[in-house]
Amino acid sequence: MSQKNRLQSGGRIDRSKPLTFTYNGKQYEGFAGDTLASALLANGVDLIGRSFKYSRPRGIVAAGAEEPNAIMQLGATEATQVPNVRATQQELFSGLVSSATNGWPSVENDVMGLVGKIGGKMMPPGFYYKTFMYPQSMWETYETFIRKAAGLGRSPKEYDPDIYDKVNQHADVVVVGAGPAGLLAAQTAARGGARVIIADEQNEFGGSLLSSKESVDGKAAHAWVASVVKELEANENVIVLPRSTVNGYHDHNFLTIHERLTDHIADRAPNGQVRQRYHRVRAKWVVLATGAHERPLVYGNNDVPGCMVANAVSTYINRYGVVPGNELVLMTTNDNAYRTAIDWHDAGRKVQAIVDTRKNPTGALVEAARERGITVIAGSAVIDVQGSKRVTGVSVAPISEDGSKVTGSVKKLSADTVASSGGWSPVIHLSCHTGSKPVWNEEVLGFLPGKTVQKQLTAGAINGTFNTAGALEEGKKAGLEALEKLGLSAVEVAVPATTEQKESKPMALFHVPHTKPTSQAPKQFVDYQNDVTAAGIELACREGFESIEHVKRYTAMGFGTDQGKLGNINGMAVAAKVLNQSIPETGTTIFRPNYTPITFGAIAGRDCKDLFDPERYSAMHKWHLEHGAKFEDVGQWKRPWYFPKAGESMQQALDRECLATRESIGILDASTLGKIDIQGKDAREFLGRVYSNAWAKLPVGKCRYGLMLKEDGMVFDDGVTSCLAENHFLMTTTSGGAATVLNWLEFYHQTEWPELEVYFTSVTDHWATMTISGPNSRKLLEELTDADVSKDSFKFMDWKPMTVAGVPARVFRISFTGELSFEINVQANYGMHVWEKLFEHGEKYDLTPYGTETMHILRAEKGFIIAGQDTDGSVHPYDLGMGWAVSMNKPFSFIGKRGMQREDCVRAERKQMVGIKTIDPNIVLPEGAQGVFDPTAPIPMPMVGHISSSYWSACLGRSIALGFVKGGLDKMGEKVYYPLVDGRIVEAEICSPIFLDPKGERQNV
Amino acid sequence: MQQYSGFGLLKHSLSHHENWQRVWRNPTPKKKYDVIIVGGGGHGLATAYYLAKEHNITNVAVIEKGYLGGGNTARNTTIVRSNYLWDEAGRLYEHAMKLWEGLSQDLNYNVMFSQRGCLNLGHTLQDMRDIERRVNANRLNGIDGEVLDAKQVNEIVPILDCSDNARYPVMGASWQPRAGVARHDAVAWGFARGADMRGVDLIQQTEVLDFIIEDGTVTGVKTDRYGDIMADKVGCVVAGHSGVMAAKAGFELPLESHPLQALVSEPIKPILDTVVMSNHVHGYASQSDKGDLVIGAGIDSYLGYGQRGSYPTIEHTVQAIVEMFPIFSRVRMNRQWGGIVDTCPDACPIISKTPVKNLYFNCGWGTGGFKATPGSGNVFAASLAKGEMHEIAEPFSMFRFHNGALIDEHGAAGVAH
Amino acid sequence: MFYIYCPYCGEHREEEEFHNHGQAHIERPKDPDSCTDEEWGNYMFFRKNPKGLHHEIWVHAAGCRKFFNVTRHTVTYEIKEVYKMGEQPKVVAE
Amino acid sequence: MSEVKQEAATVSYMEQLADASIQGQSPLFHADLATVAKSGPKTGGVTFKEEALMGHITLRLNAENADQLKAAEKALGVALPTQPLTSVEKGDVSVRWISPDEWLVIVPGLKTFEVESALHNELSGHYQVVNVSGGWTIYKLSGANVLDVLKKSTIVDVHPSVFPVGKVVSTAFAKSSAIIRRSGESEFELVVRRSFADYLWLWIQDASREFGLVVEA
Repeated sequence: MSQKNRLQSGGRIDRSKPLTFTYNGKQYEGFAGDTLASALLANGVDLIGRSFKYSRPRGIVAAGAEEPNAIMQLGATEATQVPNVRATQQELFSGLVSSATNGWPSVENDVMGLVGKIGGKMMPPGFYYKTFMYPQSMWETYETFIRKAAGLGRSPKEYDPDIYDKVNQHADVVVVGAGPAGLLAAQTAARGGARVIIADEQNEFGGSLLSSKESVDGKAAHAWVASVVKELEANENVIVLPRSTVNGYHDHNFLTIHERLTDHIADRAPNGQVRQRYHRVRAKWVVLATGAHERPLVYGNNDVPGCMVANAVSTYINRYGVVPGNELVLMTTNDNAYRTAIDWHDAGRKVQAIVDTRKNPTGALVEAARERGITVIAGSAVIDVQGSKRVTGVSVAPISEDGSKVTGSVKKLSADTVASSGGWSPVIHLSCHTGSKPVWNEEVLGFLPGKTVQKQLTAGAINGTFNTAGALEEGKKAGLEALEKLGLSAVEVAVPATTEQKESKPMALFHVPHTKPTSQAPKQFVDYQNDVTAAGIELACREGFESIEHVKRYTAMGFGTDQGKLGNINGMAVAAKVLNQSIPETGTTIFRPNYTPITFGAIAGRDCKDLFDPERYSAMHKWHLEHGAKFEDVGQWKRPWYFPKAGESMQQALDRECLATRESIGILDASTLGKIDIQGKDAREFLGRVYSNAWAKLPVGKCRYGLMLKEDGMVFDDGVTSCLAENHFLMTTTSGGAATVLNWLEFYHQTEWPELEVYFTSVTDHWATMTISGPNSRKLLEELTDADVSKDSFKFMDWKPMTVAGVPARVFRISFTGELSFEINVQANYGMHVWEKLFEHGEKYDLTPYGTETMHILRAEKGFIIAGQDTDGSVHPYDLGMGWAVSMNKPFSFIGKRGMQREDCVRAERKQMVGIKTIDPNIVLPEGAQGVFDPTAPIPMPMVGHISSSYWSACLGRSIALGFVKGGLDKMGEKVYYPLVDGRIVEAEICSPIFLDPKGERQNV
Repeated sequence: MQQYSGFGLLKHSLSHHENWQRVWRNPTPKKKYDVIIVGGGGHGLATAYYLAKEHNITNVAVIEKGYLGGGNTARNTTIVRSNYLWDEAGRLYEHAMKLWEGLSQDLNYNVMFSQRGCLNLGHTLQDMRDIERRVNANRLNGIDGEVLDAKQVNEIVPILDCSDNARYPVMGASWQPRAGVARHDAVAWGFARGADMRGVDLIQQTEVLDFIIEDGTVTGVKTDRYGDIMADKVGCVVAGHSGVMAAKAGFELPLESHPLQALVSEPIKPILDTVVMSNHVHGYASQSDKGDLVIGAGIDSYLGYGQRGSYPTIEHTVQAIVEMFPIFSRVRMNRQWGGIVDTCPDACPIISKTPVKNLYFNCGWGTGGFKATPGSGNVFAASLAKGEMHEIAEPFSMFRFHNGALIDEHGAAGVAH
Repeated sequence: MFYIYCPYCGEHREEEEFHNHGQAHIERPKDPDSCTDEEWGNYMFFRKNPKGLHHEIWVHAAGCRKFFNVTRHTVTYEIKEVYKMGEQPKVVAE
Repeated sequence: MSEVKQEAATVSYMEQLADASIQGQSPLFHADLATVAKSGPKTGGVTFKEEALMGHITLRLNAENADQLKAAEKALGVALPTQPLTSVEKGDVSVRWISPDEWLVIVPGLKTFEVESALHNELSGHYQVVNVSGGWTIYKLSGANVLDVLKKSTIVDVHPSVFPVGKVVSTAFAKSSAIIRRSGESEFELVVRRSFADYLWLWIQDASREFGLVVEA
């Protein structure tokens, strides 16, 4: 098909590079340099979607980020689908596949459109809230239908084949926007020696100059742009980022930039390249040169395809060589938009009329139009348009000088395109992100950036300086100011000369009056994407939604993917008119990030899949992998959970591991335990303050278990600490708690007790730790060391330096299983060597590796707690029956002492940890089961405490559990019941938590 | 009084919707009220509504410094659930849940409460223990809940990555079928309309500058627009600003106000029919009736009244979402925002008398505020009406931070061994 | 994201390297055992929570691991000063 | 010098190296870098090398105590860098400033105990010396694109104007941490924790992919 709207020459497209693409299954052709929108317009495609609520036919309205309608589904394959792509920002590439996101069965013949026409009348803003309530039971059905209409595009159903990337940047000056102001700011700052980043959302730098017919510095505007870009690119201190949207401006001058590296090449990044890159930028100074968006006017049926923003029409003509229609009517409140009619005329197509809302338009541009024979209808407005899938004509009527009403008879003109301009809204979004409130400016007729605490400068149209000469001047000024603030010396930059005509005063008009009241006039759209009309806003105000935030929320204005870039100010103007107040009295608009939507994948960057979170490994990890370990996530650690042999179930493996340990010998990789080297003459005193028990008299060579409490008295960590020398201790913590504990110690030392002479250094990673446990463990150790590890010379809770398998080691005779145990610590580089030697020698004892699950079972048989499993931040040592680990008469009031004496902590009937034996020994209670004394009580049934640990004990041939019971320590032998999720009620008996070897004889051999 | 119905809509459409009545009046305040509620968010409006409806106390003013429902009500991720661990919290949130279930009809205002169920995922053994513990407690407390394994989870949410390849594979979940989401703004508006209909004065754009306190008893408030307004009782329901208001009344609260951020995707066709929450991976998502994926981010670590937080918090959340739902990698995030949440050390609210007589505070909801709205208002209203704390509110006294009777809903910390 | 000056490293670093530790200048009571429940509860939990200037503790967790004080505005998030442990703020609310 | 001896007795330290017949395994041992180096590309934008099995000693003392500084200098043969974020290198000893009262001393693996002992022998008063050799390893990154890889991985500014040769920072690196030192114009050393070594190796491979990664053994 021919590109019927394409001009023979002109524009920045490359006619020698035709590209084919498909839209709604049909093939079209465009050129390199096109956007999807310009290519569709070139091909005369009017209809690009259906509106969200009323399913009205919609066409392309704008040419950039502000486009509300042309929201497409992109993607040639399932995995490369991208929903909601703005056609005006999508560069055309060969093979691009696109489709409209709404309309069933097709966007041309949409059934919902009928519903919208009939039902639309019944769908004013807030209609949801007023209906679908009765009967209550029907809501789910109603909602199913409401939900069917939800959404624009669709998510892919397959995984993204592309990768995304992130990069951290630091800059002296970040310039946002590469229009005339931004370019000159960047040039000035860069010449002054600053590190500069300049980013622009478009594929080419130049901003407004790309579609401008002006000359700059005596040459075509784009030629001047090219010369500046060349200079910037050549400067190694400048990072030039096209196709890069600064989407967020955060605290302390932190910006996020979304760079699209391959979106313009194909829908899948070629050759494994990065599809999009995210820049996280810390800027010393920021220059916002973000330009302005033209505001369309609000008039009847202003959403019929063919109704466009004036400047967008010029952009399509001048930049893309596309005239999007044949007969134009331009409606404007200002001189600036006259260019559009002139461009249209000069492209050889017909301008029916310029409808100027002002009584007496004068000025160079007005004259230029008149010179071309274009009719200017002054003091009038297009009050509505005719047509459904394309404009066929317009109604023009004279309006009062204040723009409030129609004052004369309506005249019809034929036209297929209506361009409108209500002036320009500065793009202040980024400035708002940091919490700065914008300020209305009566002269600019727009909001300007407000007071800010950021190191922010602004230049160009964002300040309401809409002419190129002014923008260039402000750009230079911003560049110089940044240099000065940075302490760099000023440079001479000449502001290039421009050719521009002076413009006369624009009129403040937003909402065009109609002969009928707004509520009865044809729909006048304010926010296209969410189908928000002027009548809807008036209704909201009438109903009492008077704050602009209420209006927005009630009507959904500004909540689309364009976030109200075109509509918000018009909506405020409509509300202001109804409420009889000024726009600033009505409120401000607060924009939030993102400026335009950003792919989730880009925000996630490489921190996904394998790199989502680090996996921490011990020195013996490879062995575990090779021996079939199943792993458990403990914090970031991958710990062996159990070691199944071929054909074994988990329970069978656990039974085997447990029995082997109790009967012969098992081995655990305990390297993940947190380890802190503590030195200093006050180390002992410090330990006494942070542990609940006493440390003053622990002799060198001995180890002791300690409970660590928070100030409220609740247990938060535990572990064994050993006295290595008089002023030297090695503290162990839980694997998950290592960092927290070190931080805890440092916090108290640095902020409370800096006078104590003590240093802490983490040695968690330095030592590989392996625990051999079981009756044969001494024999095994003896084979590998010359040291005397006999019962009498190496007692329970002793530690000794010795050589194990040829490696210097510290061996601790401590036990978490209740068996004779030795915890061997060697410098981690030797971990694997010693581990393998132990297996070499341990084979004859059937040395069995076990993981965390068997460790849990073995310790539970002994009633030892696991902090974090048997504690939850609400139990103190006495609740755990561990009063023996509290020394109330230490001279210093240790952390947690005062806390556990509070009224609620000393009351009777607190939940206390006990052992739980099911009456039927074969039932293993689920961990988390809730106990009750009276299982026949009605719901809500009073609960007395939960099961925190529960296992099948192969050694005891029955189930065992640890759990909490109200007043449990005084209820030994009493019954407690566990009503389970499956309906069973399990009867159990309260018992001592020590199920095995209560006297501790097994570890004392 | 104007009843809302489908028929009404039809009728009004014939008159071009020109005759709809105001949803609420814009009254000038009286000199004195029986009760002043400071704060016109969801909880404050619900309090006023129930004072009028259930206790026949209609000489009530709600004083709001901005617009109704403009604080956290306007900024949350709209999740409603009641599957809390401890008896006290479970009772409170389930009380709210029961009210949610008839709320649209009670208010004659469709708050679009959608009981599409909520999954709380477990990714570690300790997660699963906690889930089992919580669900067991819920069921015995009369709160619906199930423990699901990974396969069952995947059946409910096929787009969730439940494979073993995940960094933290999904091991299972708790499932509360009655949980869901609601249209947050409508909740505030519905309560406001209901309160206004019953005679409550809703005073917007009016800031309470100070409390008037005589001999340790509050007798009214000072406002910026209307001067002093007197009251027999004052209920302060100002969420993030509770610490500021408490300072005016001369006491401190066990609170810190932190930024809590959230974000939405662009609207996409329905693909996620339930609420999915993962504490471990730190991602929370549901899909609104408009098609947006509504995603909750974490609380920032620092004090902040700026209604914005730090960017890495958003990044971590989005990483989690992509980890849980890899198909969303190419979907785009539309907008992010922040609220100010007043967080208590035990992650439970304060509904309480204060050191000042007749001054009551309802605050400290942290991330749990929205889901409690009707329940919170209901028990707070009862407490204000009777001058004694409602039995469900009783355990949530601020003085629990003195005697130690905390209700720790942080749940068990990660396994440590 | 904040940009915080570490008084020990002597340069600004990104917030990601730091952890916040809440209100500064809360001294642990010298004699906890003689505190009432109320006094102890106040020490543990009750906070100023100001809207405005806040003196707070941060730790350079990924850097030098030192704790220090920051005076920060809780609305604008401006950092007004940074000072070491044991020192007093110069910028205070009027 | 009886006082010195008395101090030394209050802490416990020992030679932790086994005899030479037992080969230690560095944290990246399992990655078999020698084979990777042999089979992998020989040119690329980034070069990676693990400086394995070095001796790492954490030294804590009071930088305002001139006696301690002098003692440390005597033991190490080089004065401690007391300026924040700086390092010194002399012969086979390098010292990184970590904190106002903390330094990381790196020496050849076999010298660890000797240096550790020397520190204990020279120092007195309140100090800490800890052998942490098993807990750390060193990744050397160099090449034309080394800054590009670092910018993907760390949030500190690595621009030469603010990160000159010799500067040291402890910081976040990807989702782990590293002590980064610029050892040459386009050469950096990362001291990383053992348990995170594999993750960081994965990360660096990924971040370098677009530039081409050369592995040296």
